[in-house]
Amino acid sequence: MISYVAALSHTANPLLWILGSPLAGAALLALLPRWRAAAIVNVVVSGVTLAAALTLFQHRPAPTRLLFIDDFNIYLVALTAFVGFTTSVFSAAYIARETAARRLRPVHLRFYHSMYQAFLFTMLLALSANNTGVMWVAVEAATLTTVLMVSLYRTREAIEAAWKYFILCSVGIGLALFGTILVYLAAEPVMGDGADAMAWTLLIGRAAAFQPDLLNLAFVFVLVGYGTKVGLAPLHAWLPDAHAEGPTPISAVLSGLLLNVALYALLRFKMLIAANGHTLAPGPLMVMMGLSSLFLAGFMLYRRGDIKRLFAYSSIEHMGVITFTFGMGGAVANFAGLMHMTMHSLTKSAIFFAVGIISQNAGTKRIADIRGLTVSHPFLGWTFLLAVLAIAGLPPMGVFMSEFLVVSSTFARQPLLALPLALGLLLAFGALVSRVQGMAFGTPLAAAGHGRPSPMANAMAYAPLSAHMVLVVVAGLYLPPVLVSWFQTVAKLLG
Amino acid sequence: MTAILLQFAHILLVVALAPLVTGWVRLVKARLNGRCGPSPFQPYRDLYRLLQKEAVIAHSASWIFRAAPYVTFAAVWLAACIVPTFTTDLLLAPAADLIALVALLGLARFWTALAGMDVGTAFGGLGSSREMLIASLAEPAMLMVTFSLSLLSGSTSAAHIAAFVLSGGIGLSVSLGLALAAMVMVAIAENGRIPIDNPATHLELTMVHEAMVLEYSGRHLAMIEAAGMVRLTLFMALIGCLFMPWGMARPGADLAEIAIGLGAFLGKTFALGTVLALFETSIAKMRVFRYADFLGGALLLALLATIFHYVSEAV
Amino acid sequence: MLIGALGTLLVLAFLGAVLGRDKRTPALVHAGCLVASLALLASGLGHLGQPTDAATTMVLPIGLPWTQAHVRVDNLAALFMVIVNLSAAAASGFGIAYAGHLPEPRRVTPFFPLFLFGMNAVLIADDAFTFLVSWEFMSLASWALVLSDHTRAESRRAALVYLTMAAFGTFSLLTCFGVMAGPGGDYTFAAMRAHSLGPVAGSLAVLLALLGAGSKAGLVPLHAWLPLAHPAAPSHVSALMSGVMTKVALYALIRILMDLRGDVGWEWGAVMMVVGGITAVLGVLYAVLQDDIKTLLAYSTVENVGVVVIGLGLAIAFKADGKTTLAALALVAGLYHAINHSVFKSLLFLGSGAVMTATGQRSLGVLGGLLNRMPWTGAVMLVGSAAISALPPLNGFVSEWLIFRALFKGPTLSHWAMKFGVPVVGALLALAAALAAAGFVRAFGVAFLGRPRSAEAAAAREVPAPMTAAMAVLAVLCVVLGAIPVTVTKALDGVIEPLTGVRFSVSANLGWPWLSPVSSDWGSYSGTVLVLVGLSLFTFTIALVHRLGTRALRRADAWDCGHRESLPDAQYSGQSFAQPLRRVFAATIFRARERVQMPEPGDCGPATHEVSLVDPVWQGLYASIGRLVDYIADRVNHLQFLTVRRYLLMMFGTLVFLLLVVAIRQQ
Amino acid sequence: MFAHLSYDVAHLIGATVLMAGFGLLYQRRLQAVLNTFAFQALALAAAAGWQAHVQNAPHLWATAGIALVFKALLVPFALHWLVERLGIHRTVETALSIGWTMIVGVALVALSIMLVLPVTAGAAALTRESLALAMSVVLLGLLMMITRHNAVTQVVGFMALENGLILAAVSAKGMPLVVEISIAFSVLVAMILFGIFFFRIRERFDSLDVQYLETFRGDRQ
Repeated sequence: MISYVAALSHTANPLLWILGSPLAGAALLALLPRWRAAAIVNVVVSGVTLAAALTLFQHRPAPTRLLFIDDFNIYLVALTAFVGFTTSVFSAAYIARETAARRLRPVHLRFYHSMYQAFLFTMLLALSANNTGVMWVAVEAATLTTVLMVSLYRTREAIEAAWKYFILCSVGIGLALFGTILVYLAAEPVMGDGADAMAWTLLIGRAAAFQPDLLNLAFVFVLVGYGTKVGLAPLHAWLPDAHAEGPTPISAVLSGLLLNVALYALLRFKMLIAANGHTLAPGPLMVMMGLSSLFLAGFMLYRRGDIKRLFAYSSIEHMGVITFTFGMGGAVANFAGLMHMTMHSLTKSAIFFAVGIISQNAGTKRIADIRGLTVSHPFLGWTFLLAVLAIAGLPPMGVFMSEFLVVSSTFARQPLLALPLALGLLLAFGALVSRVQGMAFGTPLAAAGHGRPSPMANAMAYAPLSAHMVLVVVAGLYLPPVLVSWFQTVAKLLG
Repeated sequence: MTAILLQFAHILLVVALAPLVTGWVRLVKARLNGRCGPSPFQPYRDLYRLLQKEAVIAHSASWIFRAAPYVTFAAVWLAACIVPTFTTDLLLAPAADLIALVALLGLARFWTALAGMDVGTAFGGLGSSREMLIASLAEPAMLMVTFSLSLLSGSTSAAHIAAFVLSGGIGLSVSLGLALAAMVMVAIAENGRIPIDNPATHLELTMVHEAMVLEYSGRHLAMIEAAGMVRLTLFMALIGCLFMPWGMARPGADLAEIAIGLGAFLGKTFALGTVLALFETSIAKMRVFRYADFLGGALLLALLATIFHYVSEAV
Repeated sequence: MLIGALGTLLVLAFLGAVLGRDKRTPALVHAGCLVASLALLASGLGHLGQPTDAATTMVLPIGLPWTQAHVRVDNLAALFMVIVNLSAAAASGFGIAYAGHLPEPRRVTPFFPLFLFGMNAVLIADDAFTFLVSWEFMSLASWALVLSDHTRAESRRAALVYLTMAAFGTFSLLTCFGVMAGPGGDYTFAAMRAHSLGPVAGSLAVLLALLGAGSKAGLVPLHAWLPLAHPAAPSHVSALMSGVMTKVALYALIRILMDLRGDVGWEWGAVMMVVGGITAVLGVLYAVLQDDIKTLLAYSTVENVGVVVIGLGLAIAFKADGKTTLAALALVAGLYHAINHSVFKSLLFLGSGAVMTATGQRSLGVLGGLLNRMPWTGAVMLVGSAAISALPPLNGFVSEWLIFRALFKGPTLSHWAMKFGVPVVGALLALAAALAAAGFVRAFGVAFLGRPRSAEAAAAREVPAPMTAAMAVLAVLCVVLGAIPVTVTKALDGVIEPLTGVRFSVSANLGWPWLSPVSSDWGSYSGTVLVLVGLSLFTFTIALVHRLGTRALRRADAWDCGHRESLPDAQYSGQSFAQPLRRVFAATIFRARERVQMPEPGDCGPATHEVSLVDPVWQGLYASIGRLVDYIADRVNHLQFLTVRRYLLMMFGTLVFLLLVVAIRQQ
Repeated sequence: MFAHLSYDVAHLIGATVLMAGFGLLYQRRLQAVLNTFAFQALALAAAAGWQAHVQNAPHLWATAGIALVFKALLVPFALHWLVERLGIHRTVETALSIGWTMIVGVALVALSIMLVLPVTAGAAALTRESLALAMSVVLLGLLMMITRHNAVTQVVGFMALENGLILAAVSAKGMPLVVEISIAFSVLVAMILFGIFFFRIRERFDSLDVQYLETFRGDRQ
């Protein structure tokens, strides 16, 4: 424990603020009894975290044994802080309506806010950890905190979903640990005992000397372990229910952030494999899992009646695409994968924001009972439509750019792989469009929603949604050069 | 200069001759039926009489009804202008080839069919509908005939084809025979002759062309009839010039050759008229839905004609 | 000017979205679109005349990071800009008055400029990414427009099928560009031109281009969305979707197959000709049987696209065979038909919009007698119908003539399959042309002639002047493009030269105004001369008749062979008109069946007559795919309802499987 | 000599853990399962203690302590109490017959060895043996989870899996964070136990009846 504090004690280090503020926030919120104040504190703390994360762009701290920032995690940290912040804003509006409708009680909320910050902390820690073990612990803690939030509503479905989530991810996380140990074992003869053999920054430089067969084995465990967390089929089973039964802000961060974090962990290991160069190619395994996720989710989408499950499966689909992409490898595909991670995160959380408002307005999560949104709530309806079209891969939104790169570059190299990819994307596209069309158009049903939101709450609910969509649209047409250069560096490392 | 003169002579000739050809066919048919029949010049009198009569049109008719006879006549006449009769040296020949000819006839039919629907009666629509069905098969057949002729001669211009056949470049070929058969079938259909249609009937179930023009009277009817006569002459001239252009004057011909061409044309036309009458007397009209078989057959024959071209080429 | 006009369109879209509440906004936005289209039209015309090597590439700092957006207007793009913006201007002008009549103008106004923007952007794009983004922009905007009447379930279904097919097309094009760009990811068109592909990759690229562009253009069997989506949009948008968006798809086809890939084999030309021929015939057969005017027009679009594709296929086959002059001829024919179709199809759709404005109806079964009530609309629709039926001297005939002209030279191709195939395609084309005439006699005759079949049709009044004016402009163009074909083909010289490699003039040795491709010995045509002679014969005939005969005219009841029938329902209807055609052509292809049920003797109830048609493409392809997806989805869906233990089992299985894979691969 | 001894002892203890894993699969009665598990935890504690001694790594004593106190004593005790309190059937419901389970278990061990042997040609014999043993234990734990319906047996399976992980972690020479990791796992296990207790998941994790799933998960249309 002392060593952690020592590592954080460089006052100039923005990571201190990035990790410290959510941790302190979690403690503070656990003590705050009034939920209205807690919601505001939650926003403020997330804002501080975001501000601290943005300073990383100015000044990048030198890596320590425990924490580091490089081209890969810098934007993920910023993204996590950003989505964490927007979600906290949305959450304030969401919680107000849920409380007004008496679906949540203040005592739950105290817990909820505290866990929210704790969750952000664990994710940021996992992203910035320079130690495979710390990263593992952080991911595990992230699971624990979210399990508690998923079961927040205390309905039978929520508890069951949380239970499923908990069991499956615990086993997954166990397997990931085994993979981590194997990597350590592979590194130990080269790097010597101790923390050096677990530090990403050091491992990557000397990975070429590791025992490749051990790395193979490690990668399988890591793939199954963290892959469970990513939601790759057939390890995905926890994901739809956990997304569907928890509070919507949690669905947004689960889909937008937690999946990314797990994928980030997986990719770090893949970098080692790529740097080693003598292992079996991990690509085919990832391609296979990616395709199976894509197709499973694509077909599942056609049978979903619950709006949140629908988008949860869409997350599986996209995680599949991303995994496929990294499995393909190569500069273009890796770039596309990184881009896709970012875009999916922004878009999917925006969709969940919209879904939250929609289901609160309609008083139901059943897709069949939601109709004519563009008539009843024009702004919400059109923005939701735009977001879903974006996630379905239509330009000018960002997901299209990555899908463009993936499909075209794959096709140029492996037409036989690109074919199922394109078919799967089309399959999912058809399902999503048919659903969103039914929801956005037609004659609206009489609203049975609960809790009329105040104008302030309305603004707080819509602002994050709009902010995400603006970013997504802009990114589809223009990427800042600095981001591009980070992506390109990382893409090279990913092999 | 001669081309201009010949063109003018040609334009007037087809129009002047058309009623006579129709009259001739009627006469021969009457004789074959054992009747004495009207004079071959009777159509001229009929037309003139119709012109003198007041035109009666329905309340619901629009301007299309009144314009259609003139447009139809002009279109058919225009088509006739480009089919060489007694000489291949026509000024207007480059203005339209056989494809355009088919389309010009199509234009005439388009207007007649619209006119049939204009008044809003059951018979008019029935006629138009059947007419368009016939056209939908006859037109492609004729285009395919054009195709096979163009394969043989390298050109789609009637004048060029006639000149090519005259020059003896073809000789006798299966392809040409098939094309001729298809062409005759198309001509029968286009002119509404037996077995497709009976120009002399007003029996409701059997009429096609007559049903379309049932509402016409007076000068409008005269124009419609005249258009039909010109069309008949046109097709005879067409068959004559494409498949048996013997005796036709060529560019730069002197007066004697032109006279020979004229005589040959008249001979061919009346001979074809006689054959038509014979044919019509010897067979019965078909049911409407057997048209497709008849005209589909024409289309296939024409297609075969193109394909046989390669066979003979390969040999 | 180009960028300015495009920017204006975006601004207009924004204004349309923001100021939607104001009643004047739709008219203003459409007026703005009119101005922008005219500017783009002028720009297109300007570039059309440029020397073929004058086009320069402009790079914009957006789009793919390492490629950026490339923009270039070469002669081909300029030609299609002219095509697009000509109709766009007419549709915008029409829309000024028409948009006010729509049930929900707010759902049209923002998307109309976006749609125009998308189409223009596709044309000027010079790299794959920009191209596809614009392409999808176009699809998306038109999808929103199809949904403007979203309360109708059919519209929503049409939109769904449309967008899914659009996505299919995009994926095909995307993969096509992927093949052409290679794994390095150099997506500029210039790089693709330089890139040479192996035979397999090259064929793959062509196939994918055909699938991608073909699905947007409506080639059978990828056409299924088109007759659903085009009619569902507001009429001035239908006009653009049918008249112009399909042309953008054809542009893509030409761009890829003749520009980016210079070496497409003859067999692909053959494939295109066969597909085009089938498309033409099937499209027109569908059209003849339709009762809804707009659906009929949409199917006719399918037909015309088929015709253009025959021309393009022929051009490719000739080019592969080294017969560049003939390739140029076929290409000119295809392009000419594309121009013509955009004009008359826009005209006809606008006319159907006028009819809907006046009557609120679009089913042939309830129209009739409109020519007397809407003389202007009727007249321009007559011109449009005649033009689309390929009747001289209008424009439709010129392009069909050129295509036949080129087709008749098809047997000079060296491959035997082509020698035998070309006549068959020729027969298909001829059949399609003849059926089109039947279809439009039927459509125009039933809707505009005869007596009104409903109170709405009887009460119809002529539409406002801006609408008729917009249609009249297009009608005049139909005549002009038909009467002076040589001028048009001359303007196409600069377009075809870079694509076929020959400088080619369609009026070879006779000069203006004779259209005599390659050699006048092969046959020639002159719309100009025909018009002049025809008009003089027409005038002469009228003068003569009126001189020889009487001019007396009397109005009376219809004669009708002595039947006195006052019921308008006793007229020939659209259904009855189609009956002979249906029996002859549709009995096998569409399995058309008629069932007549006569009431029992003594029963006063009406007899019933039912017609059933089965769409072979929909049933055979789309419905099967739908059923397959449903079936698998049902099976897969079981996975949602397992127990935790079984999920763990899946995990365990995965782990063991992967371990085994590693174990085996390590050996 | 001493190195050899350390290897032999470690190997022996590791093999004991593995045999206990097989024992878990073999038991038909719940009480026996819990006792076998306690024995496995004890063996693990011994392994950790031995490694602490051999590697001279004092923090591993903590791990050994956690294993001893928490897993070998507290958890089995709590589970016994749970079984009594919730009235869970005393016999083990299996999804796969014991015999087959054993066969699959042997196959898994074979797979582990096949995978690990070529891997660690260069590594120390200690690592090599422990790794194969640990992986077998992990896979057997997972196998136990999927072949048993009973909630308690499944928890035991999870903990057996975790024992395998700790075994691997302690055997890895000089690996930091092992203590933290075992604490993290203990928290997980504690939560699972709480879950079972609070949510009254009596017999199985998957006992929620099927009809209920279908109607309430909102996904049958």
